Amino acid sequence: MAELKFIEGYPEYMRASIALVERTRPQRIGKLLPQMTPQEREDILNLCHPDYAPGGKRTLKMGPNRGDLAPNEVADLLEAYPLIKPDKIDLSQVDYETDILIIGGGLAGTSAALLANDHGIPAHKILLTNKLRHGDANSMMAQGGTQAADRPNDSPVLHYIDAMGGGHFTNKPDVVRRLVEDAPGVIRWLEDLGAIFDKNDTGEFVELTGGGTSRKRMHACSDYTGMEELRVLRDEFRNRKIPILEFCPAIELLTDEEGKVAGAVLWNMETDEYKIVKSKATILATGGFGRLHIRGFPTTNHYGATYDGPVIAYRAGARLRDTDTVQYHPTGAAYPQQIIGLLLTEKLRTSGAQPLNKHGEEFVFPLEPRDVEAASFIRECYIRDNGIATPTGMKGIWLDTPLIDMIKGKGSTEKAFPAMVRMFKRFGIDMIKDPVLVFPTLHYQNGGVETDPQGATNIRGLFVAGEVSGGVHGKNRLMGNSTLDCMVYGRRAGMHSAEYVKTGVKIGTLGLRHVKKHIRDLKSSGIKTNRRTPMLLPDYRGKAVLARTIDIF
Amino acid sequence: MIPKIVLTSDHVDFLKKVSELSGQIVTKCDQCGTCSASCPMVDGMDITPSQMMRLVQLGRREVLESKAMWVCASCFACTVRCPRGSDLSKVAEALRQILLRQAIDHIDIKSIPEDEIERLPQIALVSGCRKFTG
Amino acid sequence: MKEKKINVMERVREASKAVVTGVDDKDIEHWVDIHIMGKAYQVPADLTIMQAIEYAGYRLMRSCGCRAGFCGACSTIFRRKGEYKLQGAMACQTRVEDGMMLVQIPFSPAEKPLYDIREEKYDSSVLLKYFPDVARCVSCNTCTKSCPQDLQVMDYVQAALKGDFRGIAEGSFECIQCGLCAIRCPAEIVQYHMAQFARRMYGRHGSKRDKNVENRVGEIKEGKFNEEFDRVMGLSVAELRDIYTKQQNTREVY
Amino acid sequence: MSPEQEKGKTDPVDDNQAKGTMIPYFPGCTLKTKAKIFETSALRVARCLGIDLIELPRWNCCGTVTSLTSDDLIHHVAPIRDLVRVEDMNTMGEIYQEYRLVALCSMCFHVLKRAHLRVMQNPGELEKINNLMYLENDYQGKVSVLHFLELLRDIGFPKIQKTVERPLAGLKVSPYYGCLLLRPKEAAIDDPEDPVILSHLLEALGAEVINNPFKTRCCGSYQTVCDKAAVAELTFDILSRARTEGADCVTTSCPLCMFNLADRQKEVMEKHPEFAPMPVLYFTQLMALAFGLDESVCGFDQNVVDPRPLLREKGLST
Repeated sequence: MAELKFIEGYPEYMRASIALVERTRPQRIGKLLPQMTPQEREDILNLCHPDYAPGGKRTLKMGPNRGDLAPNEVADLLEAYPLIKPDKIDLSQVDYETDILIIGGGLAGTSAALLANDHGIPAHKILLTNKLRHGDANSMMAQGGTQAADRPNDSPVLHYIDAMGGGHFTNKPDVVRRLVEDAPGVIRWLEDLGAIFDKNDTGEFVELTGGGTSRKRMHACSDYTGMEELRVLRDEFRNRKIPILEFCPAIELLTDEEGKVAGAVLWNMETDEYKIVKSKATILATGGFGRLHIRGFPTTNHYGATYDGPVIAYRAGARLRDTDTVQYHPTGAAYPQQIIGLLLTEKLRTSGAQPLNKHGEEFVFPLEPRDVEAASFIRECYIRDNGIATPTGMKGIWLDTPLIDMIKGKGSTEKAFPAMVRMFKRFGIDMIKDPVLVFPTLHYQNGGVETDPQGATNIRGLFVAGEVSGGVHGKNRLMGNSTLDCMVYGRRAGMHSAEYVKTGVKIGTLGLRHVKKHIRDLKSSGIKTNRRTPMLLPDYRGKAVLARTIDIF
Repeated sequence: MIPKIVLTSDHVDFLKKVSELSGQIVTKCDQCGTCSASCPMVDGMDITPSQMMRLVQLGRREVLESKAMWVCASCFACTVRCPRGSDLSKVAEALRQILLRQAIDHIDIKSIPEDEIERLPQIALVSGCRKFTG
Repeated sequence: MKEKKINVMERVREASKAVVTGVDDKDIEHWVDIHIMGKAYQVPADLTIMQAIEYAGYRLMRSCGCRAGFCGACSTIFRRKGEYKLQGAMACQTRVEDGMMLVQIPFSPAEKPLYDIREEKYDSSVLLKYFPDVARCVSCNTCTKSCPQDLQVMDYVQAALKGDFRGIAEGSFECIQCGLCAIRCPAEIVQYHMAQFARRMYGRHGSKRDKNVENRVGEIKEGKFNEEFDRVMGLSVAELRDIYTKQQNTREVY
Repeated sequence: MSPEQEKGKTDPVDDNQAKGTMIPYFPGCTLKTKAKIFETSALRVARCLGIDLIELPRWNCCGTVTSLTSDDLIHHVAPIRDLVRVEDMNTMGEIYQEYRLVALCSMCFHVLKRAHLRVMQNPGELEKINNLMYLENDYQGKVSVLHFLELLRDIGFPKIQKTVERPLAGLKVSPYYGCLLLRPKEAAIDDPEDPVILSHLLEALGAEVINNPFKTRCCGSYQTVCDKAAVAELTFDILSRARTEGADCVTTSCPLCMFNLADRQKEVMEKHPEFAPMPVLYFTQLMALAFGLDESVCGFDQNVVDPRPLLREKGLST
């Protein structure tokens, strides 16, 4: 193959298509295709959304959700052997005894710790444990914003209806109601703690809409929303001297004779030793599963998004929900290859960027719910063959970002999307001048451990918050509801676990009976597997190296 | 009897080092004492500025154990008055730097009481850091 | 039609496999030589530093986080071939180059002062109270030169000396707290901790508050929406879908 | 990020007023924090004299003290970077052919001026500094660093006298120079042993000048960080002598002298209970008073030792 010639970051051959985009641009400003009808939406989902396309899922053969559908990659992890041999773990020596154990240090876990502390649990009776560093979480990468219906023309009820509709009415209504009712309070809480949101001169929030969001209620901190929220909460957490363990993922939950969750087995990844935590309540806030690369999709998720939480909770008897759906974000980067899959926030589209095919034509309303938008991109690329091919063989859709400056004024892209502009600049592309290439990317775990309005699960002593939970978003989440979910349910789980502890919980003998049962069930269900889970981290080592690794130490 | 002054090679090395760092010909000093008489801080010093100069002339490293250079406020009174044209403030700075460059700080800014640090103006803290920390 | 769908998913899988399952040598045309902590490796030219380290066979635990330039875990310092300048970058956001010598900096040791943001006085003296080290800045600009986010770090440190909270907040807003500035600062200042404090101070005490959210919190507390919630939550899915569709059709756009 | 004004925004000059001669001006950290009255009063009196002091863009802390060893360059980078900004202002058209840089704080003046002198005498050092600051333009050496008092002297004390609306008649003021305006000689604005510039200014303002033999004696400077007792003794000596000579108050041009002479009176009184507090004022405050500017510009409420009872007694304040 001849050496590719590049012009301002793009291979020469793509420039022809960019010229078409530029040609149609003046006519497109302010003109959008109409939204799809509910029927059209359903049709396109069935046609080419990865969730609906056959071959990707199977029925769970064991556990509380036996009979439910789940993606193969998820089922593989749920129906696998534990990392530990239950009998080899010495439970008589407890390393940490605490009131509340929080597993996961993203927005949900951190919020939970703060609220547990606010509700009477002293800092030293809380323990937060984290697989990587505190703050290594999908929350950190949330760009778009946090929804809260606070404007006079909006109401929590409208927010409720949007969230239910976006989730195809499969969400748990009482859980959604708390989500939307707590939302303004969460924003005010963050402001109190010193988070800096985008505001106008009078101190009023600058708010935008999102896909499937009928009013402007997205509160953003440029495109570093999650980072600003999480670093503020983390700083507050550190000020309160709440104990924390980093690089110590939970690899199994512990239960007592009554089946209550009573702590966890942690694994210090750096020293290879296990630690036993005994706690009266446990909050699971482990996040999502992007790194499973379901159906081979690249992902926006951070390195540790490997579904550990549901895997260990499932063994302890926790019921999952909506395991069959996965959220693909319509606009992951498709070019250049170094950033494939990384998130290009939906806020780009709410700010005016339009998706276009290789002819520079619009083919979909830019702000359909995420699943519908993603499906239409896939259709355009692979069924209608109107995608733009990249040198590595991917196909993508143009996202016409130069429109943002044209609509909102010169300089507004740079002001509102510093992270995006910076990322493309690092690879030689100027997204203010040129469109960027996108393709759906694995983004969010819609379902998870079923929660109730208190953040409680079907197992006593086990609470959940954030992406690991199921029920809030039903089968599809709206933009700006994930950071919100993390904080609303992080706070709720923190608060209610504190109340639960204060009722005088007595933990019996620590045990791994549920893990032994899981092993028995695995065998009796006839599942053939050598896999051991939780997965903890993906492996991206080169194939040549992997072929020749030996384990000596 | 006049005692004999012996300069070992270590003494010479130290004299050279201070001379280089300060850029001053330390041996020019004829011990007239004008610097000591002009120094507003001399009351707080264990040795006077002219004694400090003498010790340096003799290459005596013990001068580094004295307080004098830390009490110096770099007011340059000695500088403008020295009849031999020596800049004593540069010699004091050289002595401070010899210690500071060995990572021996004279003050620990983190140990200044909070209420005092809130009172101090920026200018005091910045100059204190420059002169007393390496 | 059904067959076409399967085909689509297979094609998607095939197209993204390099970033999903690791690089396969047979697909690579261009290679570069790099030095990871002094050891030479040949890696595909099209990778980020992080992907190259993984390709070389390292399974990362430290020095790897979001893989998208937000979390600051993968701080890396390197020199290019023939260059004396020491560069700082995020491994996940920087392409490897032939002859690059690199090492990752997994952690920046720096104690964070403890404070209660709600109680602090919004005054310049508070910055020096918690961060007296700022007074040691010599304006050498090394921090700015080492910032992988291209922030004007020195300018915001200087803003701290001037007691300008807003200047710090704006100058440091995109800080990912990777610690490269603090690691390289000859005055041993911990810029990112100071900036975190100053941003919170500015957010809490220096900027105007939004009134709508305050009102709405009150309304919710008073139960203003309870009746409507009860009504909407009592509807069948079909009825709710109807309302939803109408609501979507009257949506605000830009 | 919201663009609204921060509380207590410090630029005190009303932009609606006519522009005079624009001269770059270096405030220094303390004038932006603990010595805001110095800046406020100076900018306003300058305007009364037809001068607009334009704050140097992106200025950084000068370092407050000059590094004195022969081999150290890094501590001269800060002041040279500031001087580069002055040259940048000219090339970017913010000002035209104006290479004067005015400082108010004695320490900033001293450091900026000595850095300029040093690199001018040592081109090799300048080259090294320019190399280290490779992201900036090279320093061409065009800047002339002035203390505000020098600028006033250039304007002419008779002109200043004409601007006076409320002569400070009967106010006995002892000028205090401290060290860094006068020493060493190459960076001095006046005779190191017998300076007169402040006396001339005060006379122009109509005040009665009280000579204090300690007017050039050090206040203890940065020793205030680690030995406040020693500094308090110096303050006691300087102020007691001023009082013996008949002064009502002392005036200074340095925020560190101000801190040591004024704030440290607390420590003086702990040691010497008989000591009566004495007001210490920036010379620009007295100028503002004499120019008939509003008391909010004079900022007397912000002086540690309140000068208002004294000023009322002298019929200079209501």
